[in-house]
Amino acid sequence: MSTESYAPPILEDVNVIVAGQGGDGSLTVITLLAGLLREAGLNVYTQRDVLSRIRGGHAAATLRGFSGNRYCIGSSIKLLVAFDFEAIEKNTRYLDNHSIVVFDDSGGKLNGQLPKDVRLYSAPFNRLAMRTMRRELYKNSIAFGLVGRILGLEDESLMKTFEHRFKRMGKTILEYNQEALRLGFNLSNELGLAEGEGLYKVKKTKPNKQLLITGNESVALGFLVAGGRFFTGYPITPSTEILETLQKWLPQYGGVARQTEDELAGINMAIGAALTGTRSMVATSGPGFSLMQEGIGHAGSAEIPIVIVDCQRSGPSTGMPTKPEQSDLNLMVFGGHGDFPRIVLTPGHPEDCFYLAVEATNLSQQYQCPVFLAMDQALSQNTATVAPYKLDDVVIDQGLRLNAEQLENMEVYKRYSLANGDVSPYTVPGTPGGLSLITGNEHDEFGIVSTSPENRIKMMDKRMNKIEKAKKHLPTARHFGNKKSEIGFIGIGMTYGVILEAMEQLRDLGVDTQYHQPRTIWPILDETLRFIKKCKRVYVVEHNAVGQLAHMFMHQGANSDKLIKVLKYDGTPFIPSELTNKVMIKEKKHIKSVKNLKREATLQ
Amino acid sequence: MSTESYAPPILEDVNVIVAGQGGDGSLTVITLLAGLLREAGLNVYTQRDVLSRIRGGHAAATLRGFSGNRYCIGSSIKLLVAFDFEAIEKNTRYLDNHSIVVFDDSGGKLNGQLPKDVRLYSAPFNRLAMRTMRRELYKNSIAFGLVGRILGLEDESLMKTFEHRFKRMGKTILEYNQEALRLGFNLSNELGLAEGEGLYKVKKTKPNKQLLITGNESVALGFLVAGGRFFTGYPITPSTEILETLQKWLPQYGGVARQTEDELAGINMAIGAALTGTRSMVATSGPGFSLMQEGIGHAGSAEIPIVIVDCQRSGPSTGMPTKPEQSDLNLMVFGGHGDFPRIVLTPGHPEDCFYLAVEATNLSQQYQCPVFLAMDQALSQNTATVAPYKLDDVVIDQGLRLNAEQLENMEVYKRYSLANGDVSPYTVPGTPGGLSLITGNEHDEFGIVSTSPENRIKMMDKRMNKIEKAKKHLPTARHFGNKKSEIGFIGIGMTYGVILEAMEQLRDLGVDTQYHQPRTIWPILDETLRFIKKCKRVYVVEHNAVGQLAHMFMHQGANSDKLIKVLKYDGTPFIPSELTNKVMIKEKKHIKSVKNLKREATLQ
Amino acid sequence: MTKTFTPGRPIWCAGCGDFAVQGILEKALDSSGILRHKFMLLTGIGCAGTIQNNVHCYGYHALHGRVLPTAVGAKLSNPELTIIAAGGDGDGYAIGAGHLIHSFKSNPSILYIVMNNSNYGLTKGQPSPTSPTGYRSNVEGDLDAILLGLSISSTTFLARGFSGHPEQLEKLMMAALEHTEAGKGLAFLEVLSPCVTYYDTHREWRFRVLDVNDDESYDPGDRAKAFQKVTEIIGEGKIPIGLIYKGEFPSLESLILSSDHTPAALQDIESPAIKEDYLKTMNAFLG
Amino acid sequence: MTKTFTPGRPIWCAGCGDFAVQGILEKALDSSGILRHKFMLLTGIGCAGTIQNNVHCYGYHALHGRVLPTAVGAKLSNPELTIIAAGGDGDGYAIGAGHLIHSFKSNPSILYIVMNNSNYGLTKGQPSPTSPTGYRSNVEGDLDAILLGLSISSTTFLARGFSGHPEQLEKLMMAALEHTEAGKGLAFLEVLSPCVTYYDTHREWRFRVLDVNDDESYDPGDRAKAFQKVTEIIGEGKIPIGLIYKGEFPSLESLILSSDHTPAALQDIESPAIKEDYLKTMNAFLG
Ligand SMILES: Cc1ncc(C[n+]2csc(CCOP(=O)(O)OP(=O)(O)O)c2C)c(N)n1
Ligand SMILES: Cc1ncc(C[n+]2csc(CCOP(=O)(O)OP(=O)(O)O)c2C)c(N)n1
Ligand code: SF4
Ligand code: SF4
Ligand SMILES: [Mg+2]
Ligand SMILES: [Mg+2]
Repeated sequence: MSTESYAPPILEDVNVIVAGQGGDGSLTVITLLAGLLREAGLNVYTQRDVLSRIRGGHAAATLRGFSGNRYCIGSSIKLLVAFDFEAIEKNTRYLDNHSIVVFDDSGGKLNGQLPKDVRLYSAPFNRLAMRTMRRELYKNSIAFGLVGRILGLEDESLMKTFEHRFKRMGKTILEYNQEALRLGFNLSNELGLAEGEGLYKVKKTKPNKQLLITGNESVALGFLVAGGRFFTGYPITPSTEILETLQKWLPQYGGVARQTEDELAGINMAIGAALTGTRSMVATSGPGFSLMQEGIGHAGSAEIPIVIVDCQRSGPSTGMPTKPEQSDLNLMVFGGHGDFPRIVLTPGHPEDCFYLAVEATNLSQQYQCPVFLAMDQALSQNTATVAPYKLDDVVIDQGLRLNAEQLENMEVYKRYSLANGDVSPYTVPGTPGGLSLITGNEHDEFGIVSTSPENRIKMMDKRMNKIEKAKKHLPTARHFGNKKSEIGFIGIGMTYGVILEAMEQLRDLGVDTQYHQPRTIWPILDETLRFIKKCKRVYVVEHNAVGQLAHMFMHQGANSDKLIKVLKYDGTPFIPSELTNKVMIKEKKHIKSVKNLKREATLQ
Repeated sequence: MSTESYAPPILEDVNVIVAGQGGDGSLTVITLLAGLLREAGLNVYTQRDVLSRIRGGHAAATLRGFSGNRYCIGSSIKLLVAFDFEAIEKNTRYLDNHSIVVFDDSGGKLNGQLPKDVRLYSAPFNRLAMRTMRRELYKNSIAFGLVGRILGLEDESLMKTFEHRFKRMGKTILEYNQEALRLGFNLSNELGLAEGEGLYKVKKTKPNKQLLITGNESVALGFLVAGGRFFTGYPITPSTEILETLQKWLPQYGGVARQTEDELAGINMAIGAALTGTRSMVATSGPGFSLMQEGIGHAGSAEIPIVIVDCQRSGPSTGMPTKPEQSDLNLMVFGGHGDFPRIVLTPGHPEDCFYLAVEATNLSQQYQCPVFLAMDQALSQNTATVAPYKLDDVVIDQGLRLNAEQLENMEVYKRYSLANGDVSPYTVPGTPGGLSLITGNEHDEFGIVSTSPENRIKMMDKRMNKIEKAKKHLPTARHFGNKKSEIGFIGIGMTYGVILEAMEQLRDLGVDTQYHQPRTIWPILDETLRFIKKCKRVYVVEHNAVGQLAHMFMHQGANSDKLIKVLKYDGTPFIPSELTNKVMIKEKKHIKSVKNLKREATLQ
Repeated sequence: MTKTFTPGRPIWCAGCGDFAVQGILEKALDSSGILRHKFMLLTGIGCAGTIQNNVHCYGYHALHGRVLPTAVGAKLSNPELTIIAAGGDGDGYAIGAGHLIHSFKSNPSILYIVMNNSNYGLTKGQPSPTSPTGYRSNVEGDLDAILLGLSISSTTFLARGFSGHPEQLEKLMMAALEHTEAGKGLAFLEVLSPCVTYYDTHREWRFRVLDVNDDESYDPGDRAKAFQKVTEIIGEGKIPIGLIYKGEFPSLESLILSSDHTPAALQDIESPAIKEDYLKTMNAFLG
Repeated sequence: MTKTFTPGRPIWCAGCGDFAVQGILEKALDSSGILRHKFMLLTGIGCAGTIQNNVHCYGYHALHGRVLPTAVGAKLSNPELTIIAAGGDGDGYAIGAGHLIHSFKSNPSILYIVMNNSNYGLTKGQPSPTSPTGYRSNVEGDLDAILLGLSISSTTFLARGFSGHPEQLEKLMMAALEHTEAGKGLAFLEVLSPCVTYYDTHREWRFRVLDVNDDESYDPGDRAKAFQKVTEIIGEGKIPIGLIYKGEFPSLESLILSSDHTPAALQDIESPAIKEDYLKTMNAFLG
């Protein structure tokens, strides 16, 4: 094992994986590192890869630190911290010849498992921890010392971070961890890695005043700020953080966040709250989302405002609970029995999550129908640095709601008045003069059950008209890239950051592209169909097995010949180079001269 | 009130409505009449129109008696039996100048409410019943006497039918009803309608040896005969008869038909039975079907054979429980979270219900996945005469199932073996040597939970491949009409009979058409896409608000320009003339010379 | 006054027990002095679940089996409302059984009326969880919801009335409403309400009911004794009615809503004052 | 012998109570002499719901909360199988509560083991229906599933063990298995099985458990007395364990399956002999 002297560049983009067994604390290492890099003025993106079990089993956390804007992990991993052999096995494929590996050789030395030229630092972290601290879990802190040195962070800043993090856990724990960290520094010295001699130099700028936040937390925040005051959830990965975050916050605002006995109670309790005029949300994932179908259709039929967050994970059924997917899109758009109006919004990063949660909450009130936020595990649980949200920009739209004074001036109040042809003004219980009947049976304007064919048609049309009306006001897509390019991308959620980075790679390869990032997928907006029409070929990038999104465009009239499905459904996110390569393979036959085709190899 | 002497034609096609309040027994009258006409060698189709309440509210039953083949009520009603004013109000629109009305004027006389030239027989049936029999309910039997006379049935045959029907209810009830019937005959005489002087002559042929059966009963029978032995249901209109029929039959065959505490228990209990190798079915309607989504996806994921019957009613939510619709197609095809294989079959009449129930049961075993039967209220509950089903033709396909002997010759048994690339042979508990793990989590070939990306892809592909494999073996469409015609129809379920009759009317009007009746709508078979391609215009006739079926074709690549959506979602079935007119309006601009355009008026 | 919907005429069959329930409910409401617009009647699906159409108040028709969670959602977001949930025995004890247990457990101040006719009326008489062994296809023992309620430690009010004993039913209804209005938790009132069309138990029940409160020594405050008494009465082939149990446990809304805040439904969510707090909440993510 | 899956190594955290449950279940199975291929272990979702992966038998992983109906379906279609259902307290008492009641009520001969750790282990420690007031966000009273079982008149076997008392647990497991095997109905066995990671109750429970069978005068045959005893013990801050109730009620399969027929799963549905009967059934529609 040798390290050569090395003139460190400024840290501008680095990817780090920490991996071991569940419970080994890989997530903790990455969380600490994320804080440190943010302190150092960098942006950060982190990702987790765990199993659906509490201890044991391979678990990894990945971090990217960078200046600029990235919403995904990069194509090649610079540093792998591996607490066991399995961590090496599972992650070697992300390494290249420039990578560095820190390996815990308590269980045996590595030989030959790594790509040649990889620099290896190995040490028996576990044994060291057991010997000196009597507890295995301190191995992280020891390794962390080494990681800091490699990345060119100052010992001092690591110490501070530890203080910040472990203080609340009590003095002893803090001291033990600090001791472990010092052990790590000593070990680094022994391995020839003195302070300031790391791989990078970290430019000292002022700390990055950005939020370090997940999509789930951003959704919770958006809901709160949009006046959301009632939330129900039932624990399910990867949505649980929304429940837990709102359980912390909502009571401080006089709101309620309730863990219900199941998802059926969840959706119906939220509906009950919505009936009183309280802005209500539920969050769940596939299995719970399936269970909510009846309640969702009911909200559509009875015209009850409700926001449903689906943090998609790998399905079907219990599937792979901790792995990302985008395979509930069909269920969001076509779920529930019978025809009813709905709106499906698709955030692409935490900022979107915040702003679209605000929008969703308002839209549910304006259109009195279910509004979905289509999340995915990566978007839900990965953290990213983002500029603080502009709370002052948040406007609350109460929709057509009548109070007692307004009612007094009305001769007759009909909950389901056909007067507007779509949305009808409503009152909430407690309002004098506003009595109403609300029902999921077909009903007349007063809410009285009716099976009159004439009434039925009017009521159905009234409900469905909301969609046409809403179309003009729904969140529109963001556009990136060259508007003239023949080649288009469409992708939502976790593919957002990957597509943007692949576009850069493609540009470097001489291939110009443009990207339409829809933020509403139901109804499908004209802009999206126009984008498809305008392009020669559109790569629809999605995480499911059949191309749910691409077919949805066809369902609404898009020409199937133009759509190229780029699908991934193995429970892992795309990495940018993977996408770039997939596109290059297809494009080769279309492009006369591709400048840098040789570079492709380096992107494998 | 006068009747003129009249030379009665042979009864070849007659439509009769009996209407009154729920509980008035309109259904009984129609049922009796159906039996009588069948006795007389005619074919019969009956339809009901009731409210979701037990007594009171408008309720009607309609019957068509005919020689030849019809699977819908015809365009004009010959005879309306009305027990109150509402019955007149709601049904006048179906009358024309040749119609006859029998009216119970106990509540007052009619004046002017009827189209002119309608022949009216009115009498105070209710008062008569109360006066002579002390119970209102005998009014049916009195009126029935008059109906028999009008239709030209023999008094004797009515008496016999009464005997048959009321015998099991005890002697008193039988005698009372017969007395009432005799009252009806006397009344007819008073009204100048002697025996043999009715509207029609009923040709005496030998009794029609046809089944008089509903779609629901046919499904139950098909399931039974296909070896189905386990059924669960939870009462819900219009599926309940399947539960009730199988509760009667299955125990006689050592099977189980269980009413569960809810639909969640229902689908999962059926899955439990399926795990043991027992052929299992559930039946429900919209609300219950929504609740079953999680279970259905689970069957898709864990590869468990199960047949799901959805007797569609007007949605969304509780909707109009007793009214027909075809608006759960989206949920059948796109429901459940995540991607999994499924098959959706669409019978068009009771015969289809039987044979497709057999197919569905076999297919579920062959492909180890959920198989749906898409019913609708009309198909489920209306009765029709059909030729006895050919039980000898029923073949049972057990799929790839291994017994102990077969296992003995295998070195290793893997429940989810990838060897075939799609379906894997399975064993059932109790089989020595066949231990397996079955799970809705992603799993390896043995059923051990796995999140390996490589395994995931293989397993997902294996499951989805079943659909490609199945495509070649799924029930194909029936074709009707002129293969050369530019104008196509597509329609399933309750639209079948209407389309066929509209085609005849169109032919009479000089418009040639062809009809593709798909019996599989998922996967969409190539034949269907080919049919659309071949036609210039395809009328997709369906009972929902958005054109779910039409869009499904687009979803699979059909050219939207060719598809003309013909939608009805007011809770009433199409009548043939209505469809004919809709088509004529569109076709006028395409057709140079339409021969008989004047005839259109008569079809209103 | 603004005209709103006109309460419907009941759709029940003549003689249905549900008429009595409606009459007595209206009486209790009237004498309680609760303003009709402060009062919300939520129901499940079934014959029983049409009662809201006939009453002059805010009415809501929930999904089959889901009336309790819906009612709880309404109560928690606006505790100033009087919330009454109602439905049939199929609705409450079959498809809704899980929610019943959990509502017993969480004890929100709502009044829950189950119109028990021991069958599924609206779907034409199939057996329900309270149908006796032998009714149609039923082979199971029948469920006693009061025993069920007794088995959960946080229940506070369990009573059973009979539509054929309107005076006693009225007393129970008033007591239940009072319990709820006083914020003491869930008032559970089962009413034996015969279905004359599919399973006419009128005469049978009249003969079988036994009012525990007739015995003056009966103590509705002792859970185990109540259990003992109810099992005993059932053992004798009778059906116990009356106020069977009344206990104390803090109501759900009193436990999770703080009096420092306006209830969720009544807050001015557009008030600029909150923005400061939002900022604080967000800034926790600044590290 | 054909090679099939190799039972997995448990994924539980070191010290988890579920290890004991598995060990004792395997022991009971072995000593029962039931052949492994005649035996099916169905589970819910959760840490508890992974036990089937570790046992050599037919294993099935149901949906969250749905293990009971699934198990009942298996039993009714093939009563010759030994059916064991297992899962966590969240699975059984929260999302699964309705099915628990109805399985108690219908009394199928299956053994149902609930590994109660008073929290949702697999989703990281949220409160479950058995969590005490004050555990994390929980404000509700905790549910006692044995009391619940007592409240339903057709329950036949209700017991609670503790993973920290393996000998007693083994006895209960054997008795429960015997009950099921004898076709006497549902054997309900709750095991207090601490979750060392999120809610380590090991020491507390060891101190609080009280075996009702220690008192020789205790009569597990008297429902009301059992209820009385359990409430009393709970009132004293203790947790009653032991065989708490054993009664008699015909099992579901004995009531609905006739001995004239081969069980559904074992029938030869291709036998030409049945066609005659089918014809008769169909011909009823000929009028
Ligand atoms: C999810 C769902 N399943 C089934 C139904 C059909 N359904 C309507 S009412 C009812 C039962 C009614 O019984 P009960 O609750 O006892 O009320 P009752 O009519 O006896 O008053 C059922 C099963 C439904 N509406 N929704
Ligand atoms: C419908 C549904 N909702 C939620 C989940 C997520 N989930 C998995 S396990 C679990 C609870 C586990 O708690 P418990 O049953 O007590 O088992 P334990 O892990 O404590 O053994 C939940 C909520 C799911 N799988 N399915
Ligand atoms: S069917 Fe029974 S419960 Fe329903 S209204 Fe009639 S009598 Fe009442
Ligand atoms: S989290 Fe708790 S219940 Fe789950 S395995 Fe670990 S100790 Fe056991
Ligand atoms: Mg009922
Ligand atoms: Mg648990």
